Amino acid sequence: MIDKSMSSAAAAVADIRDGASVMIGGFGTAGMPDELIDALIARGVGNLTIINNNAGNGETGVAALIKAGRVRKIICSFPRQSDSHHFDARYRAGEIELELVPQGNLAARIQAAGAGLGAIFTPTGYGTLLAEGKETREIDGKQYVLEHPIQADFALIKAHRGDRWGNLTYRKTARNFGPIMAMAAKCTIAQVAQIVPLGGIDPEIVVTPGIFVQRVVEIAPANATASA
Amino acid sequence: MIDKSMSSAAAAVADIRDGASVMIGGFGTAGMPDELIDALIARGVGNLTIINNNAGNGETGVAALIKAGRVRKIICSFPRQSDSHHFDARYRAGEIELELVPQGNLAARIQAAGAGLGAIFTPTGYGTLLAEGKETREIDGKQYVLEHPIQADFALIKAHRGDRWGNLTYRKTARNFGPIMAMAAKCTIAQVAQIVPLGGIDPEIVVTPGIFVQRVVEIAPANATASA
Amino acid sequence: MQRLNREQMAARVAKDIPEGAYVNLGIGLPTMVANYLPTDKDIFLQSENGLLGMGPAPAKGEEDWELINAGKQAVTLLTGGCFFHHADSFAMMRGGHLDICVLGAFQVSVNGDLANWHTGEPGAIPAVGGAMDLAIGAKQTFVMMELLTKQGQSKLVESCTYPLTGLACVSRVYTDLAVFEVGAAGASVVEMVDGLSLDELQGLAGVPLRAAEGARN
Amino acid sequence: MQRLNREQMAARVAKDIPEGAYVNLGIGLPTMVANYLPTDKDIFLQSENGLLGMGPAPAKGEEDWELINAGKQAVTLLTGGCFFHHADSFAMMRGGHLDICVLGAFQVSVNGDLANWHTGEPGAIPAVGGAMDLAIGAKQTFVMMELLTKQGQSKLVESCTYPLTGLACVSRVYTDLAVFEVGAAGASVVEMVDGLSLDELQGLAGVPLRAAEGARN
Repeated sequence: MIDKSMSSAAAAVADIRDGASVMIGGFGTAGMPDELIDALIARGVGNLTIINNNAGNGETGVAALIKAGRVRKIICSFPRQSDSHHFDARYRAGEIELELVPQGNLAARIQAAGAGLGAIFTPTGYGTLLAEGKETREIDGKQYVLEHPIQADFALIKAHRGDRWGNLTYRKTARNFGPIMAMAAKCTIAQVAQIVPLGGIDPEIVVTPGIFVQRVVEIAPANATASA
Repeated sequence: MIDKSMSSAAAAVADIRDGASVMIGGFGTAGMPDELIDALIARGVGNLTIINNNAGNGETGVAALIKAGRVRKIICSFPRQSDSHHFDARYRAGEIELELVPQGNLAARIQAAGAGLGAIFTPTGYGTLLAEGKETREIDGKQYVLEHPIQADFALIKAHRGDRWGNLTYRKTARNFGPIMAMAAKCTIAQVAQIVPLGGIDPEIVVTPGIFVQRVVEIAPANATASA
Repeated sequence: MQRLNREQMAARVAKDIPEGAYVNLGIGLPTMVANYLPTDKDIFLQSENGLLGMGPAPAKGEEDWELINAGKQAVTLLTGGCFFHHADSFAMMRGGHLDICVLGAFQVSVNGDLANWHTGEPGAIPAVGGAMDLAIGAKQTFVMMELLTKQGQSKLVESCTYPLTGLACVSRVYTDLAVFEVGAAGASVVEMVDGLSLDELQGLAGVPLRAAEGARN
Repeated sequence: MQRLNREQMAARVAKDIPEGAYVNLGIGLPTMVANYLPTDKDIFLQSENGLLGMGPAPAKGEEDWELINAGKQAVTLLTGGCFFHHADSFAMMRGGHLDICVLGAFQVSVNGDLANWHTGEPGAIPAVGGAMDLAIGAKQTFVMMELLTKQGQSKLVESCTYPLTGLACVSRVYTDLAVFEVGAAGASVVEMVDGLSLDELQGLAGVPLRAAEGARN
């Protein structure tokens, strides 16, 4: 019997090592897998490359990871926010490397990794600073920039319901990067509000098929960090 | 009030013109929009470029369209089947052009069109006849072939439920190419077993958001051609 | 002359959004446009974090922080709306499915180049979000901004000095003084606030302006 | 010596599929492997037309023609299975998520090139389906075929003469006479049917063969 459910967040992240690349779901705090990140912080490993849309908000999640000094590099689209002070400080101190990627390129590059493409010609960023030094090509009269896939050793994502085969559904806009990160990482770890018995999710409404998920850990919302 | 529902299949396809490119959903007969195709045949236009996984099965759907002599070119992955005699005859007579595309490249090129990519480096087909004359590139030690998006003037697809904004769900393996074709055509026409009131589809389980669908026509399964 | 205030600017943009349009309103000023869309028409607001059919803010105390917009504000979902992941969301823009996006700007050039993501100042931390995707992806990109900076410099320019967001992507510019069309043919004036002449506007804007066909004052 | 029949070949392949594996069985002969997978273990069968967790054929009369496999046969869905669209389905292969695919072949070369989609004969109508994607996408590609053609020619070859499906993609070849490993180091024999010697096999196969480490007869 295959059972991908883990007993705890700590057990789920126990093999994430120093220097790993880690995709983290979430757009702002919606979909941010706070408890998995807390477990990662508790593990004490550092030198991480983080892929997330933002560079942390407030004091939880990616912000807490940055505050703890565990992040060597972040790949994101929107680091500068009113509550991104932990990133700001580390960045200004030269302690964290930033690869700024337009949000659509970020999504497309993650999706390309999951789908096994070698590279994609994307319309976004042509003629801008963010395409400097990159190969460009005119195709059917339109200009494109060549971008490469972003893959990762791990993905930490927050879903809504999961089962022991790793099938997942999401809740509202907490879905965001979860489905595509699950496809792009070698090992995807999902925290879910509820693990249901096999068959508890209608096969028509599975958003992430279990093949893309290696571990599932139940973090009941009652225990979850308030995500305001 | 926006209402994308159409009164009939005939009304839904009334502006498909001679020489149009038309994506048609379905894998074999599952997901084949038979009634929309019948309406297209009844319209009498020809010289069509058809994009479908197959080149028709038996006497219905794409096979009927080919039999009627309306197809100038077909882009597909698997034309030769035990029941593809209408295609076989036209092809051997030199009356239909075939662009043979590996199924994964077909899906990826359709998805690329819907997503606005200019081209993709795909791993499939490298070193084979189907990549002859195409640009190749080694990326991270692996070989890729450059493939371009496939878009179309129209997509005819079969979904399960739809609403007046064009939101769609599918049924079992009839889903296949529907969601990606809907994204890749200028005008997507979906036949659905049932049109439900707005809100009748849970927002979490919409597979194709209405933005990708221009017309919806209800074809109750009782009236549908048997799809064996 | 009477400059439009921000609410009036938002109402003016809203007037140009037809029923049935799929629209993304950028964070900041453009978000206000939602308040002026007719409630008796189906206009589909998209938010790049994965929802279509975005409704107004929830009542105080009823916020669901897993139902937010791109500005991370709590929103609601209209009946008939739906959720999807980020790749599908950006396919909506980049694949040309979105009819209109409305963005703020630091500068717009007369040929439609947009600069709105980065001041280029040393020490500034850049953040781009979805601006570049929206700018080049939507069928029409509208900009909404005050015509002049606080220092009185025109933000409608011959050529942007700020780092670009996208090339030749803006079609209309809605300002507190006038509405412009921009593009390959340069800038033309669609309408001006009462009491402003084309000459005066030209003086303020500092770029060559034509009156658009059918322009009104 | 006793050649394996097709059922025995299918059973032999099934033995090498571990619990938890995500597996695609090609149309034709490989489909038979499903009949020999242990029913007390979770093995996930994928069908490229959009299902994971494929179950056995339904009872006669209970076919649902919207629930079919890649060979267009009616199938069932196991509890815990799910549906998805074609791009996600092929992402499973091409993105390297599928552990094993089992394919038939016209020829396999000793370095693992596969030819299984096209005879190359004039007048033949080519059809490729998902073969090229499976061949190069799965972590391991197994081939299942009779070693010799009806004319007695070896289908394990130095270099394929039929049009290729994929380069250096096959890792194991299951035949009626022996199981081979193929790859950069050439072909080696993992096991042979009773009563067959390596010399005899070598003679039939017509390509250089080594005994694999731990090979058994």
